[in-house]
Amino acid sequence: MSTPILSARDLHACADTRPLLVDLDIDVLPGEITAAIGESGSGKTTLGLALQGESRPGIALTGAVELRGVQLLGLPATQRRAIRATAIGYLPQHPAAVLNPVRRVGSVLDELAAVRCATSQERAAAVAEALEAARLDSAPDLLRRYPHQLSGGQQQRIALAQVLLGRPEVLVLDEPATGLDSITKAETVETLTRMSSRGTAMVLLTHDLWLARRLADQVVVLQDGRIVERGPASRLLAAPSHAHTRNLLAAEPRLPTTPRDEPAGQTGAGLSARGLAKTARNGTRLLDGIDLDVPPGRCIAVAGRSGAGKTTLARCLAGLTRPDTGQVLLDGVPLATDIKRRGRSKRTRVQYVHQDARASFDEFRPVLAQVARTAQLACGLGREKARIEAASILESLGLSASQATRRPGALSGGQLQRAALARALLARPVALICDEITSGQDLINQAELLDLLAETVRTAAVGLVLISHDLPAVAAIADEIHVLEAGRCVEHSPTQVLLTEPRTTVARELVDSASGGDATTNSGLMGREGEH
Amino acid sequence: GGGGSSNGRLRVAFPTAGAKESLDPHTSSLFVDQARAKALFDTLVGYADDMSVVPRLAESWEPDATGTRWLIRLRDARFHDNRPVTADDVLYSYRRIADAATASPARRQFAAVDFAASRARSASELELVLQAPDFEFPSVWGAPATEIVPAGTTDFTAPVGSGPFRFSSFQPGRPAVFARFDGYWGGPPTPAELEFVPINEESARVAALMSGQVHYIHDVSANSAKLLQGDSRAQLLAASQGTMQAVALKIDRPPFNDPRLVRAVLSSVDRKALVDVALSGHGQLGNDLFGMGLKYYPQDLPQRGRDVDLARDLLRQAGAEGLQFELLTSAADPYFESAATLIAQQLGEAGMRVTPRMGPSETYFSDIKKNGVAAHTRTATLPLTTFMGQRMRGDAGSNNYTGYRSPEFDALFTRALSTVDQAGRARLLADAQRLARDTSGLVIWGFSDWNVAVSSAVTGVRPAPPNSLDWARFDRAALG
Amino acid sequence: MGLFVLRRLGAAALQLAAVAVAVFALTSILPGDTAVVVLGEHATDEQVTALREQLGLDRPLWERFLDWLGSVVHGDLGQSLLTGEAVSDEIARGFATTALLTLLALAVVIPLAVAAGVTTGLRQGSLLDRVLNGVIVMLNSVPEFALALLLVALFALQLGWLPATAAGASGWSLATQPAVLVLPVGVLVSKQLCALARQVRIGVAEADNAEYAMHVRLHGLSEGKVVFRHVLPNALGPAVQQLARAVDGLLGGVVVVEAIFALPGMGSGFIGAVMARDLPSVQGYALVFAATTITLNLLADVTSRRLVPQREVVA
Amino acid sequence: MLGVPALVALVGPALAGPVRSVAGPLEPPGAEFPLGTDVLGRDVLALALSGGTSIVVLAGLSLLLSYLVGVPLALLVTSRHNRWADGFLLRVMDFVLALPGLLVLLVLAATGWRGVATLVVAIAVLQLPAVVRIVRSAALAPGCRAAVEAMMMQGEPWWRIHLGYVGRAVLGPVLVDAGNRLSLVLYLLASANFLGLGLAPSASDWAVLVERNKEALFLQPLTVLVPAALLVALCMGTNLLLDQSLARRNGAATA
Ligand SMILES: Nc1ncnc2c1ncn2[C@@H]1O[C@H](COP(=O)(O)OP(=O)(O)OP(=O)(O)O)[C@@H](O)[C@H]1O
Ligand SMILES: Nc1ncnc2c1ncn2[C@@H]1O[C@H](COP(=O)(O)OP(=O)(O)OP(=O)(O)O)[C@@H](O)[C@H]1O
Ligand SMILES: [Mg+2]
Ligand SMILES: [Mg+2]
Ligand code: NI
Repeated sequence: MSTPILSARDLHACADTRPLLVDLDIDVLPGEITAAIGESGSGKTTLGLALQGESRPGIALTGAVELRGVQLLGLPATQRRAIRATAIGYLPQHPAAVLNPVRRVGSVLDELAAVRCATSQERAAAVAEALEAARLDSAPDLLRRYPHQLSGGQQQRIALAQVLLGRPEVLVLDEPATGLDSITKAETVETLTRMSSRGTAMVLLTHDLWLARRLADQVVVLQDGRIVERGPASRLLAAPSHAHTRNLLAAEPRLPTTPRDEPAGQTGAGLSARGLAKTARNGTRLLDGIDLDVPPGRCIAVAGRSGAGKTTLARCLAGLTRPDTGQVLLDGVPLATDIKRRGRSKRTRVQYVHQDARASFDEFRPVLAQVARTAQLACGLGREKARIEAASILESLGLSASQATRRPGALSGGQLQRAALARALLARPVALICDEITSGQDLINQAELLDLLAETVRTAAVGLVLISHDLPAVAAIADEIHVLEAGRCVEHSPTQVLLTEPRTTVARELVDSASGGDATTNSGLMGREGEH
Repeated sequence: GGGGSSNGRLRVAFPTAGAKESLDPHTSSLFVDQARAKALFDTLVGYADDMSVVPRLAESWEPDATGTRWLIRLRDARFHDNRPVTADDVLYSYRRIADAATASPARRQFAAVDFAASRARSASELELVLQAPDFEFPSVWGAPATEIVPAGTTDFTAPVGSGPFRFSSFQPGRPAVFARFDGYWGGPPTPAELEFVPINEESARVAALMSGQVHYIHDVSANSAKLLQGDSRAQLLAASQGTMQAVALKIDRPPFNDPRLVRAVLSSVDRKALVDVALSGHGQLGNDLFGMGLKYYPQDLPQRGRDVDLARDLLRQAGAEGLQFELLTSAADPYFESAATLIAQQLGEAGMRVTPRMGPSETYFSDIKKNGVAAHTRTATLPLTTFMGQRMRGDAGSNNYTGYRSPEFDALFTRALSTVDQAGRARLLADAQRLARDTSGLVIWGFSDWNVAVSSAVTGVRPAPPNSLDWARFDRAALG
Repeated sequence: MGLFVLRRLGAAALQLAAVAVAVFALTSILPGDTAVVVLGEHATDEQVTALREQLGLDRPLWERFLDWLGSVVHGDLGQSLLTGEAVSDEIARGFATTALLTLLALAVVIPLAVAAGVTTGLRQGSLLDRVLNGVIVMLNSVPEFALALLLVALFALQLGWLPATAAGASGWSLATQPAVLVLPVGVLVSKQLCALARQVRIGVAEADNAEYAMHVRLHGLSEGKVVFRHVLPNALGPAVQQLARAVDGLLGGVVVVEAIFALPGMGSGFIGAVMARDLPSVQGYALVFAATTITLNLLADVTSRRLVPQREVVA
Repeated sequence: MLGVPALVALVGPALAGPVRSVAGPLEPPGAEFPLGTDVLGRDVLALALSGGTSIVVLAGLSLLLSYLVGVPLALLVTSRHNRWADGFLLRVMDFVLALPGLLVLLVLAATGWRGVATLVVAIAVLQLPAVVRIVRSAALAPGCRAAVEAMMMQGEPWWRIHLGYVGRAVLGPVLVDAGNRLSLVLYLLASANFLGLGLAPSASDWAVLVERNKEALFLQPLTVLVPAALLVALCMGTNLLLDQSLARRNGAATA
């Protein structure tokens, strides 16, 4: 076998005295895909950074990391950067943060292409290739947008395209599929496989077993910073030997097959939307005549491909984006379309959990304090009481007190998502809108989290809107699924009906790609993108 | 730079007032206007350093016995367009000055002239008739803004005069260039060209002089004077007793309608300290009289000194211990502010509480005519009789800053003017001044030097007090 | 954006009108009037009254204002009370000098501020940062006149390299004597540099820590491109506003520099007009100043909006 | 750096001798007057010692005033609760900015508003629009972060969001601006004095001293340079101190 291009020995990461990574040895070979799987908070992101010789502030790295025989750890930052710049491509877990908010995505791509390509034709070709590989159509309109004008999945794919532009020898991909719907995900897998077969080494950091199964040659399983098991993907994922791995695999959801009983919500109560429409400044139709009812005690799922308008709809409901026409009603009474014009008590009635959970936290204050603040404001609890309340709900979501008292920067992606959910739950909302909250969770956490949500919906009579492109996950608790396509609701039916007899192509594709897995890749759907 | 010297262009720097400037000699009140007028025009007489008159366009003159009818003979001089200067030109000029529509600063001085009776006897002989006797009348002919212009002139954009330089170019607030007038009655001037360069900031003028950008600078502060004295590139020309520095106490209103309080102020001012500090020693002690060193100035009076005890006594007598008033001052004159601070301190030592108050400089002198009870003021060199007639006489109106109204003074002054005998006149004028010194409310604490400077290459310019003939006179200047 | 600009232009017209009224009112509150100033120290009351009548100063204030407004609406700023010259001509003359100084100063100060801000911002806390910052702050806090005089003393009087003053030159013709402009521009730059450079610095320091900067750096983008294309655009918000203030200050006339170097610009022109209570001129200057201020604010705001495109979402 | 002027401003007045005219003007440094005398014959050392308090207090007050009003105002305007009112407020600010400050000060002087308090308020008001604009431009980006939306949904009152969260994000530009504005205000205070506003021309205030002794720059440099150096030290000290605290804050944030 060839020599490893990137290898880590005795890798140790410590925050204060707490170990985040313990005695890690990893070799990354050219043309091989190594997947590190593990539950949320197990140290995947920390590992990904460490393999580049980096660490988040407050974390100390020891051990050795060699890139093509050059020792990365211990080098001064500028030198280290220079060495790894051309060799390693890194797709971080929160791609939104790496996109420059004031630059059009196309011009940045062009600029990055210029690092390697001299002429403008070469550049254009390289950009087109990268976009193609990242499954983004190179529509000129898309390239002229600013990052905030892209959907979460589009941002992720732009970031991926940036990474691919560099034609690195090693790719470190941290949760590359969180923002992608199952169709796009399958297509992306295709690209990555092709790249790896051309000799690119990859490190895949993910909790997504499906992804690992489809992509990885080697798998390491992380638990609390330790490698508990490692081996070839085919063997390990099929027949795990370690208990932890078995747990992880067992939690994988399947589309439910039994129908669920329909609790009848009172009509007119809860959150509802009538005729929501929104057109972007540049003329793109983002939403088009959406009607939605979220009665208390019911869970409505909104599915659709990346860029279909799910987040836009959610933001309109929450009053964060002002629709051009249409109304949002709460218990039959119109709500102001701008949250600033909603009274304080009304604001807390509708809660929205951002797709990018990290961005929704104040980076300077401990997470616990921020979560507790909701309890204080919404329920009028005293400071101490609020803290206790917040700590307990965080605990139930799997966040220990010691984790919660840290600042957002020192939590993992999944942990932040859960904290954001906790914050929204504490407000005791009438309607709760969750935007892709399962995307950052490992399967164990995801199941727990969905249980908790289902529980809340039932006991606290909350109307829940679950936005996700992960049909298996939401199907578990959703009563009804709306399928969005290019800003329009193309189909909505009870969960079971939709899963079994999808009427539209989008719905069918979504169901197919989610249930079978293999079907999509072979079904010749490649190269398609949610049409907008 | 100093390239001007090679082609004989003398560059002189004056502060300007921007668009306010004009070449109309009869409306000019700024120094720069006066200096330009002096270059372009001429007056009947000029003032020597002591403000006695010396003949210019007027070759000679004589009054009749009553002092109301004056016969003036003109010399043979020509305007730039080669016309001779005639009695008609003079009459036209004086009529124009006396006309209210012209708004000339010299108008009041011609108020007593009976133009209906005055006439040109011949081209070179002129008879001016006065309504009241005035044996000091010739000093009016040399006052600023009394230049002779060709009869009929109304437009001064490219004026014609009889002065040593002829007009070349000018725009208000910008440089003015004049060329040598070879037909000048006093002989052709030395510089081929004369350029007036506007530089308002004093430090900029000094720097321009030292770096050779200009050859003459007008108005140098005491501190810069010190600096220039030690520099080989420039030469300081200081005319002592240039400008009277005084505080005007309004004696027509409380508190200074009580003469004891006026005397209290007079005796608590430390004139020596003021001259030393406020004028940096570049000046003379004042003796509460205008015109030190000028003709008719009573030299024999003892110097008034400081007597704080007396001041306290007077205050007590007047029941005004802790007397409180505001002393108006402004940046209109560079010495006012320092002086105000010092005077406030000195009067404080005698038990008065004085607050200096800054006023806007442009309207300062009109503001203090009506407002306040005490204000800094100054007066450039003038013939003594002009000063007494226009600033102290009861009919002087608002120009009498202190509100001094004394029939006794007026009578003495009028008698003096109608006295033929020079010595008798001097005696009467001295009496009038002595009277005013104690009661007029003017605290004349000093006389500041009048400083100009020339580059060391320049010769033919001498120190002279403002308004005198030799002040800002460039026809004899030579670039070495 | 277009609508935004249109709305702002409408507001600008109102603002200009408000400034005109306010300046008119303020100037007439000032004691004294043109007649007093023109006639000088020893004028008599009757002279003043006569001149006042002649200049029309005896008419009621509102009548004069309406007259003035009428002519402004027709594009005429009126005539100076002092000289009878058209106010627009007078302003145009000062404007030439001021504009020249402004352009030169900006041509120096903008690149310098960006360079200094970037250099120090990227190395926050280093020795270089501290030294450079110290110098920049010092240049700013040294009294302007002292700096100017010391420069003149050294470069003009001692070394003789540069002319001490403009001595009579003014307007665009100054461009033919570049040496004259070196020192004044130097002083102006030293005054304006601090605020700009330091705003750039803090912006760069904060934006340089952002992930997107690090990210493109890791893509092998040259440091120059990273800084100028990625860090700076995010760092410039406050600096742009500061730049607007700087240009505003420069165009509004730089009184001390104009005085010390004998450069007759708008600053001295305006002060002269105020001192002379020359209402039409004061109004003219005030209008021009207000118009530049408002235009600059508009430009700065448009730029600010461009620098924060994500604001669109909230709007 | 800040220590020297701060110390002088604090304890100087206690140590200073009389600040009256006691000798000839512009005497060079000597045994009696270690730093010489100024144009009014006052002891420069005594002046320098006693002249810090007023300038520090006055400049501090007017700066404080303008930021205390300006920062919340700007943040309020950025939060855009009421677009019409905010737009109006901004246009009013622009109007104040467009007013010639000189004219305002002159009118104050002419109408008898000569007090120090008036001056402090006037200067603060004249600085206000610029402060508002800077803060607003700095607050634009942080004001539309997801964190702000989250807080809004939490039911945080707007002032807590904007003063707390956004305020923190704009601290950098604001402190930089304040440091810069300090020197502006220092000299503005002194030049207002020449219009007859605020401090007396005879005040021993550092900035007034510098203006007052302008002419003596080359004759007795110490009269200008000593107070000027104290002012420069004050400005540099303040600015560098602000820099340090900002750097420390940033360090703390990333750590
Ligand atoms: N700066 C820090 N100081 C202390 N603890 C930290 C810090 N950064 C991360 N951690 C903790 O280290 C653990 C590992 O974090 P990491 O981000 O690597 O997890 P992850 O495996 O990527 O999880 P996820 O799938 O949720 O993204 C987490 O428990 C996190 O809370
Ligand atoms: N401000 C905007 N201007 C123009 N287009 C926008 C803007 N915001 C969003 N879009 C576009 O609108 C579409 C819908 O975006 P939205 O964020 O709602 O998608 P989404 O369904 O949430 O996708 P994802 O699953 O990737 O998060 C996308 O194609 C996006 O590019
Ligand atoms: Mg992670
Ligand atoms: Mg989305
Ligand atoms: Ni629907």
